[in-house]
Amino acid sequence: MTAVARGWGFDGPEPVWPIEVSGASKWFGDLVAVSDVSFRVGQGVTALLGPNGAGKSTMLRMLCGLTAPARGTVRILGGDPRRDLGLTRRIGLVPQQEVVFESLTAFEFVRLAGVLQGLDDPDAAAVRALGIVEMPVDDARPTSTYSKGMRQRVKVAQAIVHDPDVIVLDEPLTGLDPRQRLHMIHLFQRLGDDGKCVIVSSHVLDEVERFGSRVLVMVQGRLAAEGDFRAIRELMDDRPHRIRIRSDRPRAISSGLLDRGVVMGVQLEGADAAVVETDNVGHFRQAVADVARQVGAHLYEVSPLDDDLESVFRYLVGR
Amino acid sequence: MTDHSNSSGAPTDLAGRAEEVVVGKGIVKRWGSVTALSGATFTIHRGVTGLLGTNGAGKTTLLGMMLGLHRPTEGSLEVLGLDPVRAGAAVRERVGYSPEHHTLPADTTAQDLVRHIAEVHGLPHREATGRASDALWQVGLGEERFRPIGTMSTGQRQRVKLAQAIAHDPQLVLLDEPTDGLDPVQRDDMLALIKRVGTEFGIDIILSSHLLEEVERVCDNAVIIAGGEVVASGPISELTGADRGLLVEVDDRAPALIVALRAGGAEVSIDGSRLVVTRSGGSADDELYDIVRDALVESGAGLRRLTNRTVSLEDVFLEVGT
Amino acid sequence: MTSSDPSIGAPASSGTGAARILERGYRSYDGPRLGARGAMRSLVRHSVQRVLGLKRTFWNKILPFGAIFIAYVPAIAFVGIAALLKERFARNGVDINQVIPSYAEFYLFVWAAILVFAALAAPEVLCTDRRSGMLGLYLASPLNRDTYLVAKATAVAFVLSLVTLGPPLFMLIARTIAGVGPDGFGAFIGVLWRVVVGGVIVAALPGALSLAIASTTTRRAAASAAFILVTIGSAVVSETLVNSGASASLFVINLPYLPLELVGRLYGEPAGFVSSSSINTSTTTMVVAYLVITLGCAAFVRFRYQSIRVTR
Amino acid sequence: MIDSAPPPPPPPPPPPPAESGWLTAADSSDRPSTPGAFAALYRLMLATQVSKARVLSLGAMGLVAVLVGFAIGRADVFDPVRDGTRFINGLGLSVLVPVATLVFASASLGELNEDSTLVYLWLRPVARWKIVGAAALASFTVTWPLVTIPLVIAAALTGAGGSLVVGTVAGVTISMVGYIGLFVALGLRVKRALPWGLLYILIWEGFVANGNATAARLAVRSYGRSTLSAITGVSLRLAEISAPWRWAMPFVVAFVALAYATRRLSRQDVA
Repeated sequence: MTAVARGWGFDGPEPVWPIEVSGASKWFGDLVAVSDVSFRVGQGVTALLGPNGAGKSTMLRMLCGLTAPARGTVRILGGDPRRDLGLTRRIGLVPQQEVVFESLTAFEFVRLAGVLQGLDDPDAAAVRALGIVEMPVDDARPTSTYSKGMRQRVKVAQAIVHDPDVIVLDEPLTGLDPRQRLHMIHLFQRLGDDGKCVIVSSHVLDEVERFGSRVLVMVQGRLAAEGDFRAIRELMDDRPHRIRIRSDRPRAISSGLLDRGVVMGVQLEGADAAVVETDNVGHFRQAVADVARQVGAHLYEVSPLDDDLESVFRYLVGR
Repeated sequence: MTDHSNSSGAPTDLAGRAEEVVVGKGIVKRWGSVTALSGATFTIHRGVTGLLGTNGAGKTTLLGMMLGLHRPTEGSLEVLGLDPVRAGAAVRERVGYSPEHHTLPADTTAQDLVRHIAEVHGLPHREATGRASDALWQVGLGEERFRPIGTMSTGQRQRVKLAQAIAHDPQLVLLDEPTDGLDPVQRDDMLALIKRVGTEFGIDIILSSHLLEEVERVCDNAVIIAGGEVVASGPISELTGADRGLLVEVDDRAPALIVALRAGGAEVSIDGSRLVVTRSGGSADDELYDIVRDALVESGAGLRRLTNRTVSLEDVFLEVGT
Repeated sequence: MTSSDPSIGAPASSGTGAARILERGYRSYDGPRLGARGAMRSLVRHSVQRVLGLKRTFWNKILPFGAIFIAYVPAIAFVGIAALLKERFARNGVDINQVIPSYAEFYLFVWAAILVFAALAAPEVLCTDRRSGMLGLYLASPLNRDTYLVAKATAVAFVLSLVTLGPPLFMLIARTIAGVGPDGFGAFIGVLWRVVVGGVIVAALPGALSLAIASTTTRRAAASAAFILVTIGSAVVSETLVNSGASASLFVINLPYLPLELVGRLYGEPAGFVSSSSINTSTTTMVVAYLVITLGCAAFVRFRYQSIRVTR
Repeated sequence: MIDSAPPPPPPPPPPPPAESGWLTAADSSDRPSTPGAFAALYRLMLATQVSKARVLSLGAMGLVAVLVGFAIGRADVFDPVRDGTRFINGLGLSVLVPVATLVFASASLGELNEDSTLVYLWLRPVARWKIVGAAALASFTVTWPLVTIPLVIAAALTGAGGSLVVGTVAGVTISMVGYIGLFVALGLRVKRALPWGLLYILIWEGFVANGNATAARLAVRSYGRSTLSAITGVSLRLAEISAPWRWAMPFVVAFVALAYATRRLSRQDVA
């Protein structure tokens, strides 16, 4: 679902970005975790991607003020999360580590979060938050006996109990089964549509494609790319698009496309398929149906081979 | 291709291994008041099999029972032709197991660990050393095998876990979430490795995972557990693939395309950013392809993607696993 | 991929004449498999290596080899004295056996080394496996919970025997050679079986107790500290109670002295050989108490390991 | 390296708090601090600190104390008041109180830091002194009964009468206040607090601060001792600190230590 960022181009006073990072660097001893990263994140769902050890967790911790950048600034809702304690009222964090307070039940844990956030009615807020993540409210068992999936959902509940404006989630989908993951993704989308700023780090790329298409890719502590991943793919102009065409007459279609100069290279695959390479994917998309009709061929399948987020990721990581 | 036939069913020249690797009949398992399995009946054949299920559906319990660690409350289970409860040691000698957690002894080297596990599975000392070194090469660990495991990355640790599961030449390997914690590039390498073990090495694999896209990419067949019962099982090609019309994605002019398609006599519905095009009969015959092709030309929409809308493993999982 | 031995018969892969390219794929193993017993043997060897710090950094070798050093030095010293100074002592009328300790008294010298080894060995063999996730891998091998524990107990027994059997045996053999040992084969065997039984007595109780404590926690340091505290604590409590008039048989809860007193009586030493508080405690009560404590600890370990759930 | 695309047009500022999304927006006006937070933190800290292993090990130490008290009472060779006071001072104030407090107080914040659950308390609009205060109070609530009850029984068993019992309670309480402050801060400062704490107890208090009267003032134990010896009238070594300091200094030590812990908690990195 292409996340149409709600209300672009608002022309009010100098707008305050939910997340604004400029020139942030962080190192532990001589290990440079994050080096000179700048970006802005608006409302809606943004995915933070990157190989293991790329500095994602460090960046998320800086966003919440859990650790200070050695250089550069991090602004959440206009304030400095490291100094301004009041900001924590409007930030929700789902940390990566699995451990929660072993002796508490789910309700007690989420209610504690509500109390510490200073809510008027922590009980009602806890009941609502647990309802959203589909967790029973009256489960008397302590969290130490919970499975990974249940623990993950309790962690999300404590992060949204105080209805924050910025929600940071560090690999929230690990350990969830397909049904729970689908439910959690819909939750993120709902929060994003509702004007919240949701930033999620994840490794499961085909799930991330479902959050929305806005991504931040970090590699070796630096920002490699930012924006809608399909737009990023367009920018990867030094790499031709490869598209697989299946038809009853693949040769006819390929030669038709070659004549129009829309396609640079063709590789036939078996009797009914051909993989074509084009550096101008816009023209190709306009021409392929027309050529098929011209040569009277049935067009069974047209699927880009490196248009998905995974190939964008491999491209950025591989550079 | 080596002269070793894989899961095509023809008996191999190796001791004529049986076609059914694991057979379960009406398996029930209760932990006190909690019923983990309530009558699971299934047959797992040679090759790579995906074991799927919602959290707490009994997957881990089933893996434990295959290793003879828990006794079924009712029903019977047969692994490699043996009863894991009575002949537990004999079964576990021929089975490799890679647990879900990443914790491994931090101060031991990968070579020592894999050799020790091979020995514990019954190999004499010298053979174990040789095979451990082989297994570590096969999983792509070069000189870092002599570094303590504590200094290894999650990706390397997962490879060590796989190496210790195959070093003693098992007939069957149980992998519990083998790609947990890996980033996309590491995940692809690990899946390719698992595919090689299942085909080239001739070792049958049972892969328990939450990521359906992985199972579809690596496994030949799948067993889906829900509510303690096996709700679907069989070759993935049969489980998925049923035809449900066409999926069309376009850059622009979607409304114009929809009008053209409906004019051509096709039914159109919207699923997120994609159009689902079907005929009243539901199947995608040549005529439907032509309608789509002509509608595209007419509306001038830029075609980004056109594919058959087939049942994915996720559809099966969500519909079946109610 | 099966491949007959490439050098015999048809080559594993294509190529005739002088040259060939060999298949380096996965080789299956058709050799002998040693089953559960083989698994136990390798687990014992592995565990002993870990306790002694072999295959590990230098720091892990200090404590074990230090304990062995403490145990053997007195034995060597006394034998040296017996062999070299026997004549001089005899000349001025001193019987050599007054100078060097009897076998039972000898244990008082090595008692510190035995305690250190017991405090070190069991936590190392039990706690690390649970903390490092290895227990899950072991139980997925031909071992099961009982054979696993038997192997681990054997490893602890072997390590302890290094300091409980080794030095006295060494001293017996050396004394015989030096001509101050028991004369005649009958007497030699008489002392030999006492040395062996004494070694077992002095090793079994501390070993079982340390295994029991190690089975309750995954933290090695905590288990070792707890073992030492329990051992010393029991001595303090027992001494205070017996001295302040409680019944004499309370001596049996004095865990460090109970084995020593038993060994003393085994060698025919007078009662109260270890401490005055055991004078009026009968041997039978002590033997019964010893067995109850040792077997109790063993049963406790087995019970703990039966209830541990490895695959969640 | 591809140059980053021109930044998309700036999005609108966040919706004003009043507008209610599908979650009814909580009142997020900045109230000075949150009511009921301290009580919630205190209850949580009580639950996390009481672990079976700790209570058992402290109970065992208490039992030994009772036993020795019983022995002193039974054997007529001891003078109850003098030897009773010496025993309470020796085993109680010098060993049982510091070690028990160390075990609980150092774990109060240290353990939250180590198993990375501190973030669930830290990333809240809660004043840092409340977190440290709740931890200290919870440690005191757990440790005080576990130490005082066995020592009081032991004191009674020695037959030295009421003055020893009152002296014990006062001495234990006074020194525990000082220790709580120190060890809560220690638990936050160092990763493995137990060894460092034991070093302080055995080397600093047991050896260095035993040198002379002025050095003794640097050890928390001396204040407890002075209180005990003042009440029982039995003179103890290095226990002559006069009245106002005797009970005031431990509170000062605790206050300074907890202030340091608060500053460190607000400045530290959180997992």
